[in-house]
Amino acid sequence: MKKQTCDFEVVYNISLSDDYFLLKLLAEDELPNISPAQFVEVRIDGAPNTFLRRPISVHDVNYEKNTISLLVRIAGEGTAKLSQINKGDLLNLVFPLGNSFSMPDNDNILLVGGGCGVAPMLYTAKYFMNFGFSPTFLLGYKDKESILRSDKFAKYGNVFYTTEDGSFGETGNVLDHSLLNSDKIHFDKIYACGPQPMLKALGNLAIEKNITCEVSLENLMACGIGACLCCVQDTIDGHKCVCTDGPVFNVKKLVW
Amino acid sequence: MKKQTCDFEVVYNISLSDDYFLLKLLAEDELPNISPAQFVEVRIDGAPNTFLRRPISVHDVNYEKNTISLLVRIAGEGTAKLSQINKGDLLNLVFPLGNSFSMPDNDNILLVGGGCGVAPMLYTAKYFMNFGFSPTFLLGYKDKESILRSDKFAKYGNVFYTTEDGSFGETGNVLDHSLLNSDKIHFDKIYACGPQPMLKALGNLAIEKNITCEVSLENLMACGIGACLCCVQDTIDGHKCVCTDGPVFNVKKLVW
Amino acid sequence: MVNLNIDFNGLKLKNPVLTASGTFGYGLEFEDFVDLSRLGGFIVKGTTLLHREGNPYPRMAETAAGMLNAVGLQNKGVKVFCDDIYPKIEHLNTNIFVNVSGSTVDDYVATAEMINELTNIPAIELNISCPNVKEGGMAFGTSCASAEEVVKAVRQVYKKHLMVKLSPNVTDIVSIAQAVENQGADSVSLVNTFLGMAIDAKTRKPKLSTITGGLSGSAIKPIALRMVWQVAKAVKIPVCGLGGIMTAEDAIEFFLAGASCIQVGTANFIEPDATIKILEGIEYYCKKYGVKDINELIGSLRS
Amino acid sequence: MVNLNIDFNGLKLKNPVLTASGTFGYGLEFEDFVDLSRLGGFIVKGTTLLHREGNPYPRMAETAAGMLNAVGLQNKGVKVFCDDIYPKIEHLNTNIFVNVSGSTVDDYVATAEMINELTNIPAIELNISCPNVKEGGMAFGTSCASAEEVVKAVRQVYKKHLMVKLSPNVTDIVSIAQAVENQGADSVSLVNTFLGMAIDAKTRKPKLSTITGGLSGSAIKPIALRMVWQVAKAVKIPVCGLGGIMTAEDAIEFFLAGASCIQVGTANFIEPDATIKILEGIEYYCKKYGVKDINELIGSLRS
Ligand SMILES: Cc1cc2nc3c(=O)[nH]c(=O)nc-3n(C[C@H](O)[C@H](O)[C@H](O)COP(=O)(O)OP(=O)(O)OC[C@H]3O[C@@H](n4cnc5c(N)ncnc54)[C@H](O)[C@@H]3O)c2cc1C
Ligand SMILES: Cc1cc2nc3c(=O)[nH]c(=O)nc-3n(C[C@H](O)[C@H](O)[C@H](O)COP(=O)(O)OP(=O)(O)OC[C@H]3O[C@@H](n4cnc5c(N)ncnc54)[C@H](O)[C@@H]3O)c2cc1C
Ligand SMILES: Cc1cc2nc3c(=O)[nH]c(=O)nc-3n(C[C@H](O)[C@H](O)[C@H](O)COP(=O)(O)O)c2cc1C
Ligand SMILES: Cc1cc2nc3c(=O)[nH]c(=O)nc-3n(C[C@H](O)[C@H](O)[C@H](O)COP(=O)(O)O)c2cc1C
Ligand code: FES
Ligand code: FES
Repeated sequence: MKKQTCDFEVVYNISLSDDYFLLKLLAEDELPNISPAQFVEVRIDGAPNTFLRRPISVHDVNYEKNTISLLVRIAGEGTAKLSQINKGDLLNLVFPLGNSFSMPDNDNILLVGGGCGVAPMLYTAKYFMNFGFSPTFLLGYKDKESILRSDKFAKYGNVFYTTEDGSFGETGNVLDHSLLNSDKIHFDKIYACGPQPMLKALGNLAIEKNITCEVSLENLMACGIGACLCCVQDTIDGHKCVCTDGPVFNVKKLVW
Repeated sequence: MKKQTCDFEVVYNISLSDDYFLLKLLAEDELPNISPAQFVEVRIDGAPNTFLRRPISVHDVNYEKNTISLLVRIAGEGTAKLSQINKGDLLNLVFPLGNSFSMPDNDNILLVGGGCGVAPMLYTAKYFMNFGFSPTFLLGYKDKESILRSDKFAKYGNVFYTTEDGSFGETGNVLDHSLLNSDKIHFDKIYACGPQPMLKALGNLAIEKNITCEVSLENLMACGIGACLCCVQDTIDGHKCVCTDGPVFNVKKLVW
Repeated sequence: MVNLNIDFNGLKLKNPVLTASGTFGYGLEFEDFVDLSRLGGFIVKGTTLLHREGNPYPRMAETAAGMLNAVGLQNKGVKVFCDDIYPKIEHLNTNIFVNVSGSTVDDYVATAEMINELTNIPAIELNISCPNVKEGGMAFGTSCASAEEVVKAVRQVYKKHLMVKLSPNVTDIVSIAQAVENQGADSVSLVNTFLGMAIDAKTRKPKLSTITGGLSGSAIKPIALRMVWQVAKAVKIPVCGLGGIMTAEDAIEFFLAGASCIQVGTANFIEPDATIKILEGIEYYCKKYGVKDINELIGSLRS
Repeated sequence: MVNLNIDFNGLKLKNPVLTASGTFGYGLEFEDFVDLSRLGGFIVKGTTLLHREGNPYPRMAETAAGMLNAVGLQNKGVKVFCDDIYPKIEHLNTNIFVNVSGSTVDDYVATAEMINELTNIPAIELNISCPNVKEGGMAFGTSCASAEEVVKAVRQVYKKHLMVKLSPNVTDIVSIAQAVENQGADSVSLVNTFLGMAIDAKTRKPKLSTITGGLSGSAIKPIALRMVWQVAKAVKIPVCGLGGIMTAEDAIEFFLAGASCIQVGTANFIEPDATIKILEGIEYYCKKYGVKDINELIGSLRS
């Protein structure tokens, strides 16, 4: 897919919690096809400490309305600045970037998201549904209050939750969920995004259980288009760029 | 007067023309006394190229309402950014800075402003009026469309205009105005602010005619509080800081 | 019409906008954003004799108006460049420079020799200034003697345009520039990155796997510009200026300081079409100020 | 309670926050904003043997996340300092350092001798790194031999704490630091400004009357931090770190890199009470991360 730079108009900016906000962005021209786990590089003008763009996954796409949604966690200065953008403002994106999750073979697929790693999972499920697959979600949060967009996720599949304090769903993190620890339930493929330690543990579990597992990584990026070689991930084939060879990798390829 | 740092709330931001805007700022605490030609240093957050504060003259003060007004020309990145500030936003100022115009001895005083040099003249006139003096204004603009706040100036004195294209008042710049070139009219003191070449010519004319003339300079500043020695003006007493020894100088002292 | 052609010591550039090594991949990465044939040229990423995996992740840290990188010359080696990459780019209608790095003089020579055989590569940029490799790299660029040694050796085998890229991490960049000029360099480019460092106060760890890295971007522009000005006055060969060029105005400043052409580096990461915007901005500036030929601007700083 | 006391090679600092010469006047300029007795110390502006008018206007240009200055050591000379200024500041309950500059070794010596007589001045900062004066200044700080010469001479007449301020415009700052350590410096401070330049594209003129000037502010922090880290590892005397410190987090980075105290410079221009905010931020950081004594942080970079 051809990459492009484009000014989007902010349709809305909704605060979902202290830490998270949801942006809906309208493109002037027709959107290109976007694949699940692809991301955009957002230009955050202004602050001297947000010199570089910020990579954010595509959370949702509406091709009829020509909109892209981003689900963003306030992690530092750049995302804090972005959280203050107003309806009608313009936001410049470079997109669509990266490879994508591979197509499922059947319905036995689990979409796992931890924290802001849930962001790409919504569009992934929607995309797979369009091809006739019905995914199951396993989403991990700190507590009940942190749960994001539960209605929306429910539209695209069965949703299971873990919360660290047990205030909703099962207690612990996604790794602790019975879905992953039961002999009765089987998945053929796991797609995951979230903090590296979680992805790594999940990957090891999947390898152990002989489940194909693809993870979407969030390495620090400077360019997002394969030019700087800053975002490299060590793999069995050497250093690979997360922005072009990834963000999605089969866990079997990763050296981590 | 003790200098201070203070967050002001933007009461309004009115665009007066393509180039000029007027800010009214509300202080939380009681305003200190501000003298004519004193200025503030505005913190313009964000852009990497507006690392330093920007010096802006006090255009008006309302002690009852605790407000300060600034009349600002969009000169570059910093003032452009400032022009986009919204009602309710906070603006951090260091103020009040600099010395001030000296008190008149009688009513034979002329307040001359060229371009954005008109900014400090409004408060100067108001201040002098409080002490019982009635100033005369001579304000120079490019053309009729550029004239700023004519009603407001008219409240504090007789206003004479020049425009470069002759579309309002006399044609030319303030130096060409008959007020300054007639033997019948005499002023004891001239107070002026505007572009350096104008101030210099005016100063020379005043010296020639034996009129006391004080000018408010706008040298580039880094700190505004006498610490960096960047804003120096050459005078008969050596380098003087425009931010603390000035911005007002008697033209007889200047080496320019 | 503004003339933007530059005669860069024999090398014809259709305009003075090039791209900096390591920030523009092999050009192809930017084809979605930039018509490469519009560029004066581009410099492909640092190429070494042998394959290099580069430094471990993390390799990047953002700083005030700049960034640190510690890529460490990751590349597949000159043979893969010649066999696999060159065929993909040789048809591009612009000047392609190969940025050559090495740990020893012999490395540099062997690499340059192979590049010399590539018909459609009119020039190399000899990188004696990379701060991100342990041996060699920057060390060659920080003393006159070692700079002379490597340039002299490469000059013997490399027959086309030899541009030498200088390190800014030195007391006296002018003497290094003169030293490489004396050894037959056709031009110099400056600057490479400044050796810097960033620490994460929270974890108390360095932000880069290599602790230190190279600083680039707007932050370094004032120092880079000063060095270009000093060097351009002191050498007869032309100077290619870079370091923090983000806008056409930045580029103009470098021309006025004496650069005959410029390279756009980190700016490509922020605006993938930065080169084209800068090129168009230069043309606009020339029209606005009545400059008929870009060559009029070069070194024309007024006092 | 967090202990912020530092024993700076015999000099007791109540906390590690000082201010950089030339950015804090004689302290008095900041009395409306800062309770000076809360500072670990401050360094008064560059003082020379004789009165200096400094460079012509314009002396300042803003750059990306930084500024260039070309003040050129404007000051009334050491005699006026001793007679008129010292009496106004001697009572201040903090450590006052006089920043001493000169064009010749004799200048430095004569100035230091006079400062030595001032009871309430416990230290000088020997400025061998000012880029804004034609003769002397930076030149002393850019070679080991000249740095040694001036430090040796001053050491003979100056009996209190002798801090030497290093220039970052060098290939190898470590060797200069070691050279001044060998000549008896009690501490080193780094960095002074980087030699830079800015041009107005519209007028085609330099933005500074002196063409080049000294770059300071956030932009230089990564390079300054790297130099502090290198020097702190290589010398036994303590290091005072500065260069682009705007926030408490910046200060913490310098402590981790090995600085025993820090100086706040350009930040004072933007927030006149920057020192106090940084001091309070350091205390907050220590509490948050369970650091009981600031000395624990110094040089404690993890790998
Ligand atoms: C392919 C990709 C997709 C992403 N998708 C999303 C998304 O959909 N929603 C979302 O909220 N975030 C996403 N992120 C993470 C997001 O890019 C960072 O949180 C953001 O760049 C932080 O910027 P900042 O200026 O707010 O924080 P900074 O001030 O730059 O950093 C704050 C903290 O966050 C860490 N950080 C910065 N960048 C990253 C990064 N890229 N990855 C991990 N940690 C980082 C820093 O080390 C630091 O500790 C994604 C990252 C990648 C690479
Ligand atoms: C004491 C004082 C009082 C002032 N009062 C007012 C006022 O009431 N209203 C108003 O509109 N402006 C006033 N100015 C001028 C104002 O400070 C500058 O226009 C402003 O700082 C420009 O900032 P910028 O970021 O928009 O422009 P920049 O991008 O910084 O510069 C744009 C252009 O303006 C020039 N410039 C920048 N700063 C100054 C300056 N201080 N003086 C002259 N030229 C400058 C630059 O050289 C450049 O050519 C005053 C200046 C001083 C020193
Ligand atoms: C990620 C990255 C990789 C780089 N790799 C190289 C390289 O391989 N060879 C080289 O000579 N310079 C390399 N550089 C330095 C740039 O070519 C350029 O000299 C420097 O970034 C300054 O220019 P800028 O501020 O415009 O980016 C690299 C810079 C960056 C940011
Ligand atoms: C306006 C100005 C004047 C300065 N004058 C001096 C001086 O007289 N002596 C000196 O040693 N350093 C001087 N410096 C350098 C600072 O002390 C400091 O080393 C430098 O600014 C880097 O720190 P910063 O980035 O925190 O400002 C001056 C810096 C500025 C900005
Ligand atoms: S972020 Fe630049 S190569 Fe991936
Ligand atoms: S602006 Fe700093 S002394 Fe005047």
